[in-house]
This record gives sequence, C-alpha cells and structure tokens, in this order.
Amino acid sequence: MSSKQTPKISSGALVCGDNKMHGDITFGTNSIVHPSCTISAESGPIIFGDTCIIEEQAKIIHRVPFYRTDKNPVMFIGSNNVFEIDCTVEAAKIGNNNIFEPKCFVGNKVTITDGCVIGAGCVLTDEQVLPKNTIVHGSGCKQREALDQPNPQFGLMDTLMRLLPNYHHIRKPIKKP
Amino acid sequence: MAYIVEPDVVRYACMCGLLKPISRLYFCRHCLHLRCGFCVCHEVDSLFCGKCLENLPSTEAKLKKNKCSNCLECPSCHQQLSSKAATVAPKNPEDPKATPKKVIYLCCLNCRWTTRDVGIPDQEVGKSGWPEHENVHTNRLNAIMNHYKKLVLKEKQQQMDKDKKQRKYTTSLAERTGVTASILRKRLGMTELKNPLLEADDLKPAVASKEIVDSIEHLLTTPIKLNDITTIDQRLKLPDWQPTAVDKLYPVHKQLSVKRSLRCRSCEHNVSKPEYSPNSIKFKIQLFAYYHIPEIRIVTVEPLRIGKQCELLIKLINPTQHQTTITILPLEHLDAIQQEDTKVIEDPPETKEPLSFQLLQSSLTSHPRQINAKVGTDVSIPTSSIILPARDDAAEYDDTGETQNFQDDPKLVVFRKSNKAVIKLLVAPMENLELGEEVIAGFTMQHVYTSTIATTTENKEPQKFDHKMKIYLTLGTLVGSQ
Amino acid sequence: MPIYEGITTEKLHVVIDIGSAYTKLGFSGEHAPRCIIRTEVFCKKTHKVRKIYDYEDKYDLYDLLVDFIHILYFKYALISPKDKPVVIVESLLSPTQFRDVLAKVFFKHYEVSSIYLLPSHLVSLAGLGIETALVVDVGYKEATVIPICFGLPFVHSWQALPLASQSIHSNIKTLLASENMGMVDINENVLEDIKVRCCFVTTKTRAQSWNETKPTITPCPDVEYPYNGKSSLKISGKLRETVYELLYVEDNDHQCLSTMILDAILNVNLDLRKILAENILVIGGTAMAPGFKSRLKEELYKQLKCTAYEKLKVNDFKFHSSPSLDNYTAWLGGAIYSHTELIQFKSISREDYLRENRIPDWINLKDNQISLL
Amino acid sequence: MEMRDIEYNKSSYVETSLGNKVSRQTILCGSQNIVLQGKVIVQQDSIIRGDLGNVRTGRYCIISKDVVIRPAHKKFSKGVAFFPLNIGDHVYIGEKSIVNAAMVGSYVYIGKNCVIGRRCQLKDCCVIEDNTVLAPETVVPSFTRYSGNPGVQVDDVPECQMDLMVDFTRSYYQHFVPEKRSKVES
Repeated sequence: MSSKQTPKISSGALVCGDNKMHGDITFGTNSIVHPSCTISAESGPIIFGDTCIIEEQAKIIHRVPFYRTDKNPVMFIGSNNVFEIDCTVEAAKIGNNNIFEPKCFVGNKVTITDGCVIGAGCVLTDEQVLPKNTIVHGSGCKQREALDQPNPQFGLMDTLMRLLPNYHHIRKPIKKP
Repeated sequence: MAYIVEPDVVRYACMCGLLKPISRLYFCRHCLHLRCGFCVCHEVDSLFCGKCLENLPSTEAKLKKNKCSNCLECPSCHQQLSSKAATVAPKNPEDPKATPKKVIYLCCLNCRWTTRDVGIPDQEVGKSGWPEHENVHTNRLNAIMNHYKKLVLKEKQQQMDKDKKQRKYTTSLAERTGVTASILRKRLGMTELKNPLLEADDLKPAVASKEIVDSIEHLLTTPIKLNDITTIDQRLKLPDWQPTAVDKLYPVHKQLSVKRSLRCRSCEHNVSKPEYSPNSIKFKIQLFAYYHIPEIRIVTVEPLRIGKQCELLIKLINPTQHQTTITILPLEHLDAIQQEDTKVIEDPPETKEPLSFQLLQSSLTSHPRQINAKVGTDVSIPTSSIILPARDDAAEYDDTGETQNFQDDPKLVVFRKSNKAVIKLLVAPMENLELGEEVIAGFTMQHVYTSTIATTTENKEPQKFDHKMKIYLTLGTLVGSQ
Repeated sequence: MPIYEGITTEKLHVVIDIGSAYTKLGFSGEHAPRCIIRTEVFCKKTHKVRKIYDYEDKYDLYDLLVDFIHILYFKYALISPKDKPVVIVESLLSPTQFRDVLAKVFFKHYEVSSIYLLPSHLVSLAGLGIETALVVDVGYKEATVIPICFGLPFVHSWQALPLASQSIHSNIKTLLASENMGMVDINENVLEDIKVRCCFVTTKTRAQSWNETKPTITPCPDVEYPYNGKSSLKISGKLRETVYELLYVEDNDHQCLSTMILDAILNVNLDLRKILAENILVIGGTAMAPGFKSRLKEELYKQLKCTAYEKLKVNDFKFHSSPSLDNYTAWLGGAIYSHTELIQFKSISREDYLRENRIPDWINLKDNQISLL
Repeated sequence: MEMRDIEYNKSSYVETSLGNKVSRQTILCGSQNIVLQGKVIVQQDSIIRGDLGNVRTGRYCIISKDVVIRPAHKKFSKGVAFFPLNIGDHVYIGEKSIVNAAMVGSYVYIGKNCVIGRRCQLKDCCVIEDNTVLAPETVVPSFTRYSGNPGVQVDDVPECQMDLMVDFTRSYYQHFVPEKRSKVES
C-alpha cells in the first residue's frame, strides 16, 4: 500500500493542508479537518462518514491487532463524529454521533457504537463493545448511560466552514464524476 | 518552580517546630517570630461561591445552609452544572399563533448528566428555582425536636423552682409591689401567657414492628445494570435521601467556599487578612515570611561523599526595603538560647485556680515540638557576615551589572548582584550515613530585621532586631565514600 | 411558628460523628447531616490518602486530626471553631487514646469553648422518642451491641466483634482474587463500590444451600464490572450473594451477629429481656445492605432454638426504623440532643479541661467516684 | 533550588523587539490575531489558534512544547461564536497541555499534560497540577490548587503565589539562553 496516496475528499468537506495523512483515506461530505492532525491508514483504508470534525493533534490510526487476519480490513467511521484535540483513536468500527474528548485514547480492540462520549483523558484498551449512548468519564473511566445522543454541532461547523478558508491552505475535494 | 511543584529542599524551622518552605511561613512582626499554618489561628473571613464568585454575608449563608442559591452541582460526578437552552415545539402545532417555547435544562459538561435524565421538567426562561428535595421525615422530626426541647426546659424549670424555694429573700421589686407581668395581664383581661414549651406534650413514641421490608427477591433473578445503580459517593452527596437508583438523583446546590484570615496565637495580631472580594488577590495584612525573611536557595552541590568536603553554593536574597546583615551560625546556637527562654513557661503552675487568660492563650505556642530532621553533615561556619542591600525593583531591569562596594571575603561570597548574593559553604557528610541516603544540612541564620511599625513617637528611627532561625537544606543523596 | 424558635435557631452548633470510615457533619436542630465524608486526609509528604483511624501513635493521630478537623470546619461547616461549642457523637467503646487526643485537638489547637460528648448508642434512640431498646451498630471496623434501658446505656452487657465492612471488603478481595486471575491489588474504594452496587445479603435457606457440597440452586446473575477502562472484573453470582455471610456464620467461638444480640439480652435482668427483644434498633452504614435486616431477623429466630438461648424466654423480635437513614441515625440523635438547652449545662468547658487536663470518661474510676459522692 | 539555564537553538527561534522568543517550529494560525505582550516564550510544536479568535497573552508568559491554545466557542441562538482568549501576566503552561479556556488570569501555573476544558475560567494565582482535566466551564478561584480528572480542589496555594510566579517566570526568561556556539557547530 503506498503511503503517498492523496485522500479522497467528498464535495463540501473542508480539509486543511498542514496535516499528516498516510494511506487510503476517504472523507464524507461536510467533514472538517483542522490542521496538524495525523490520520494513518496502516492496515487498510479509513472511510469517514459525513459531517465529522477532526481537530488539531488528533491521531486516527488504523492498526489492526496482530492476531486478526481479516483480508484488507477497512476502518469505518460513521457520521457526525467529533475527534477533539490530541485524542488517539484506533478503534476499527465507529458508529455515528460519537465524541472523542481531548487526550482520550481508544485502543484497537474497542468497538464504538452510536452516541458514545469518551471523556477527556480516558484510556480504553480492553476488548469491549461500548453500548449505545455510553458515556465514559473521569479517572478510572466511570461509565454511565445517557438519555440522548449528543447533538451534531452544525452551528460550529458553519462557523468553521466560514473561518478556516481565510487562514489555511485547503485541500481540494475530488469532483465526483 | 521550587515552591509550586518541586519538593521542598530548603526548609525553615517554624517556632512550633515544624519544618516548612518559606512560602508557607508567616512572620509576626509584633512577636518577631516565624509562624506557620499549623500554629496560627484560622478564622473564616468571608464566604463566597466558587462558581459565580459572589460574596455572601455570613447570616445569609447560614440561612441558605452554606450553599449557593444559583449554582448547582451534578449529582452524578459532583462537577458544576451548566444551563442549556432548548426550544420546545408548541403544544398545538395547528395554532398559527403558537411560537416555540424557550426552556432551560441543566447539563453536566463532564459526565453529560442532565435534569432530563431523571425527569425533572424543563424550566421556562426567566423563571428560576429548581425543585428542591424534601426530607420525608420532616414533620416527625420537628415533633421530636420540640418534644426534647420541652422536656429539657421542664427539667430546667423544676430546677429553678427548687432553687427559688431555697432563696426566698431575693424577690424583685415587681414581685414586692405585686405588679408582675402575669397579674397585669389578668387585670387587663388578657389570657394568661403560657410558655408554649411547657404545654402538654403528645409525642407518640415509635412502635417497633415484626415485619421488615427489604426484599431481595428481584436481585436473585434479574440481572443488574451497573449504570443504573448509584455509587456510594453519589449516595452520600445527598445525605438525607441516599438513593440507590440513578433516576432518583437530583441536583444539589454548590457548597460555598471561604477566605480565611490568620491570626498569631500569642499576640492576637493578624498575620494574613485577604481583601473581601473573591476576585481580589490582594491582602489587607500580609505578613508572609517571603516578604520579610531572607530567602535561601541552593545553587549547586558537589556530589556528596562521606568524609569529603563538598562545595555547597547557596543564594541569599533580601526581600525587604532595608539593608540587612546575614550571619551563619551553627545549628546548636539557637538551642541554647531557646532552652533558657522556654524554661520559664515549661511547667504551668498546677493550681486549681481559674486559669489566667495568658495561660489559655499560650497553651499551644509555648510547647514547640522536636524538630523532625536528621542532620547528616557538618557545615563549615563562615567567620564573616554578609551584608545584603535593600531590594530595588528598578534594578531588575538594570543590566549594567554595577559593582557594589562591599568588603566581601572572596572565599565566602562568590557572586553578588543587587539584593542577592551567592555564598560558598563547605559540607562534609558524616560517617554513619548509608549509600543513597538523603543528606540534610542545617545551620542557624541570623539576620537584621528592621521593624517598620511606628510604635513610639520619640523614636522615629526604625528599630532593628537580630532575628535567628534554623534552616535545613536537603542536599541530595549520598553517592559514595571517598 | 412560635417566637422562641427565632432566638434558638440563631445558635447553630456543629455536630460531628467521626466514624471509622465516614464522618457525619451537620448542625444542631437539622434533620440530616450536611455532609458525609470519608474519615481520611491527604498526606502532602507522602502524597497518599491516610485514614484517621490507621494512626501510628498519639502524636501522629494529633496531626491527622488537626488536618481533618481543619477540613471539616473550613471546607464544610464554614465557621471558625474558636470559642464555639462543638457536639461530638462517639461510641462508648471508642479507645481512650482517641478520645483524649480528640479533646486535646479541639481544646488546645482549635480552642473551642466547650465539647458536648454524646454516646452514640444512647442518642440514636432520640429519633424514635423511646427510652429502652437494644442498639446494634454495624459500622466499618466492628459491630457493637449495647442495651439502653430507661435512657441509660447498660455498658456492662456490651458486645463487640470485628464483623463489619472492613472484613467484608477483605472477603470480597480474596473471593475476587480467586475468580479473576492476575488481579493483584484492588483499591479499597473499588471493593466498596463492588459491595455497594453488586452485593446483597441472601436469605437463610439459600445461604444453607450454598454451604452444601453441590449447591442445587441457581445463583443470581453474574456482573461484568468495568475496571479502569483497561480490564473488567467478573463478579460471580455466588460472590454477590455470599460476601455478607461472615456476619451470620458462627466463628470458632460460636459467635456471630445474631449471638451477639442474644448474648447482650442475656446479660440484662430478666424483666428487661422481653422489652429489649421487642425494641431492636439497627444503625450503621453496613446495615443498609439490601436484605441485611430480614436476614438478621431470620438468624435471631434460628438461634433462639439453640439450647444456649432457651432460657431467654423470648418469643418475638421487633425492629424499629428511625426517621433517618441507618448511617446517620447516631448523628441525628446528636443533632436532637444539642438542639435542647442540655448543651449549656452538660458540656465540658475549656477552662475545666485545661484545669484537669483530661475529659471525664465512664471507664475512669475517678469520674465514677464523684457520682457516688 | 535555583533555576538552571535552559538552552535553545538560536537559529530556530525568533526574538522580537518586545523580547518575545518564539520557536520557528510552532503553528501560529491567524498570526494577525495573536498578541504577545512581551518577554513571552513560545516553544516548539505548540499551536496557537488565532484563526478561530483573538489570543492575547500578558508579559512573561511561558508556553512550553506541544501546547495547544485555542479560543473556546459557545452556541448562541444565532450560531456559534468563538470567544477571544486572554491570558494574564506571568503565566506558565506546561508541556502538552491544552488550553481551551475563556480566560486565564495572571500568576497562573498550569502543569504538564493538562486539559483545560471549554470556557473554563482560571482566576489569578491558581495552580493546576500535572495531568489535570478540568471539565468545561469550570471556574477555578484564586489561591486554589486543582488536580485530578475531573479536576477538583485539593489544596491551597501559598498567599505569596503572585511573587513566586513573578520570580519564576522572570528567572525562566533570564535562564532561557541560546546554546553555546561550540555546541551548535558540533
């Protein structure tokens, strides 16, 4: 797999130039990628859903555990996910409407469903499937279940869509045929 | 950042015998002694809410049970709750006049708990006040409290009646003339006033029952969901309710915080008094040792080896507006003086007389504890003193490096700049130390303290005192022998 | 509202019940404590949390208590302790050294004007409005039983055994270690959380079947307990049901919670036994476990059939429920007592303390002589 | 302990006329919106998001390696707005910390690897210990020391914190010196 592939950017997505991307990466529509984040598709392609936000220093790494032998595994990330500053996410399956708060770490044995929030500084490595609307927070990774899923931050995205192009070099979306 | 994150390597011995870094010490300029947080008297100065930073007078705080009426805390993780606005669709969407209503609900930004989780209805904008929880036993407890109060008062009344009979002669003027309040009331045709506490009491004592309602049947068969059961911390946050299910939690008012003022126990003068406003970082009275006592910092230490004389460079800083002279003396120097001083108060007179005010006050300060530090090295005591000029804030910006005219012993003073000087001492770790053990050096520092209190009118010159204190330096670990 | 209330509610006295695990703090005349906090302080030197009751010697205890009471006053009560009275609810069986140091800290360090000491078993009855009952306190370190008759504690018939939360926690720890391989050290707070959220007291019949070599009953469902995000603990149904058993199973001396209660009743006069058996009050945080009291009742009836207790001539056991939660029943009693004027003439003043340099104690001959005179 | 010299590679730093020392390996987005009042040190790989809102630091601020300073946003009925972020004088921000606050007062010490959540307010003279995570909208009052996740008050700060921080940031600036020439050549 060549590491010099250019990411596939759907129309309407906004991807800043100054960031490290390796491998086969696809961004859905209306996604926003801040500068200086790292997205590395080591074991296979990464496909982002629509309206995801990836903030600075976030690290999204597709690294399948050594004992998995699936052929050409794909990392699916649903829509409306927010990867906040300096989070590290290696989970191969991520549903919709999740929030990864700053400095959290999600290992590659974890599966994230929908509407989960991984709190700031929480480290999840044990093999587990987080049920819907689970909130992990605080030291010791306490869990609780929320009533609703976090609202998608459309307001924030509008503002970012307006602000970021004024200051950053933007990668051009690939026009779909 | 020596005083914020690093361990304390230079410690001063407080008058009470505890070793503290200079940043944690106070200097009572009336007694001319070092004081620390342990041996001063703490007092509540003002109350404020740590979230909205508003002051509350102490009477109001008492009424509100030391809680802020505006700020609420999350019952799930005890962080502060924020209010969130939401819009609710009108009840009858067909009605063209109905506009979406704006409502507010509370949300925790740490664990994302919301008031909606437990079914607390949203509040309309502008209305304040979230439903408060009531203790289910309120009526019963009020009755019991009154009952006991009456009981004790009755007892007291009986005792007083008994006492009255014993001393018949002390009747008041009103009683002699027969014009007591009760007779007056009778004359005016009013009903006799009864003390409500002495009225008949109808408290029913609790009845024990044979039946106990605590079934565990459901636990035996249905699997439990951990996320639905409260933790002990969540329960104890609501002491009068302690729910076991998370859907019974409700927001709690935030506990207020205090600003403390500190008072010297021997002379009753304040050593620290903050300004009233919670936002202010200024003090009305600030007798911190950091502003009055020369600060000592370790610059470098040579590797410590048993029996070898190692160079120790320390920096002395004069924080005051007056020139001072610093003399380094052996550690034992102060012991001899202190023993003489304390001998007088060492044995409080064993009398049954009412204690004097003085003795009540000095009960703590007069018995310093043993200093808990094992000195593991000898320090060469320099023969000459060091003169440090006054602190000059302008000199901080002056890079010319002017030379001062002080007749320094070049063997002692290595470097000098404005109110700072670096001196060289020689330390020799003792024989009985083990490898890797921490080496502590100690000496007595004497400095000239210039008192700025205008005590007497005839003496305009600021008074000067010699102030001595013990200093303990943690030099590091022993790396070997010679 | 009567007029007199306005005057007396002004004077709020701090009421403190320092338990070995949790300290209850509040004000006189209030219906529940303001806070229930762990009896521990953070040691700045070692950067570890230390329990007050794990003190080394009296000097160490003095420093721990100074730190702890500072927190109580300046973080929770928010008043200056100096020259104000304080109400302390304490067990009659609390160690003399602890009492002495506590009094020294309050009088000498914090310079309170007076201390009103209240025995926890006695004041627990205040919330019920009765004078005679058998008070069973199951706390953190030990379970104690003291009969109270006509407002007087019968100290000579006290019973105490280390059958309380602490031993349950260590029980959970050993059971967990056998079920989850590689679990080295689990923090006691986690053990407590497992106990509080997962465990309960099972019924007598089920407990007996667990003791059989091949239990035929279906255990209650297992629980997967997420631990630190890095691993999870499997808590078996057997563990959930049986951790509390050590309270009810007789030890080598044939003693357990139920025998303690019966022995205490046996130690009082014949005419009081029936009244005590029909007025049992259980207090303490451990007693809040689900199923705790109904099991205790079952066990009491079971023990009654033993030959040792036949002479009791007791047929029925009746239990009280206080208008409070079990873990602060004693504190509530303190709040009720100190709401009356008793605090004015039953307290030990600072002058008295500094003159005598000790506080009166029922165990001390000196104090008992005075009462005889 | 007296502070030791902290050496930096002269060629990789820019020193402005106000005495700011800024590493060339930083990401200062929207630099026209960033104001450094003077004698400020910004070390390598730190990110200041001036593109999202104005960032203004006082004198003698030390921004360590890998720090992210980012104005906080809030949702209003008309949309999302970013608040300007003001940092006071004599502030130290430790390595790998994220500052997403609404306001940082003066004489504030933030340890390593901290997360200062959205719209937090750090008042003057407070200390945030290493690895602390402050939940969004936390207010840290003066003279308090916060620690843990979520951050709670654990202790008090000495009353002379103001002078301690002045002394610390000043001596940090004084001891932040270019590497000796011999080292650069080798």
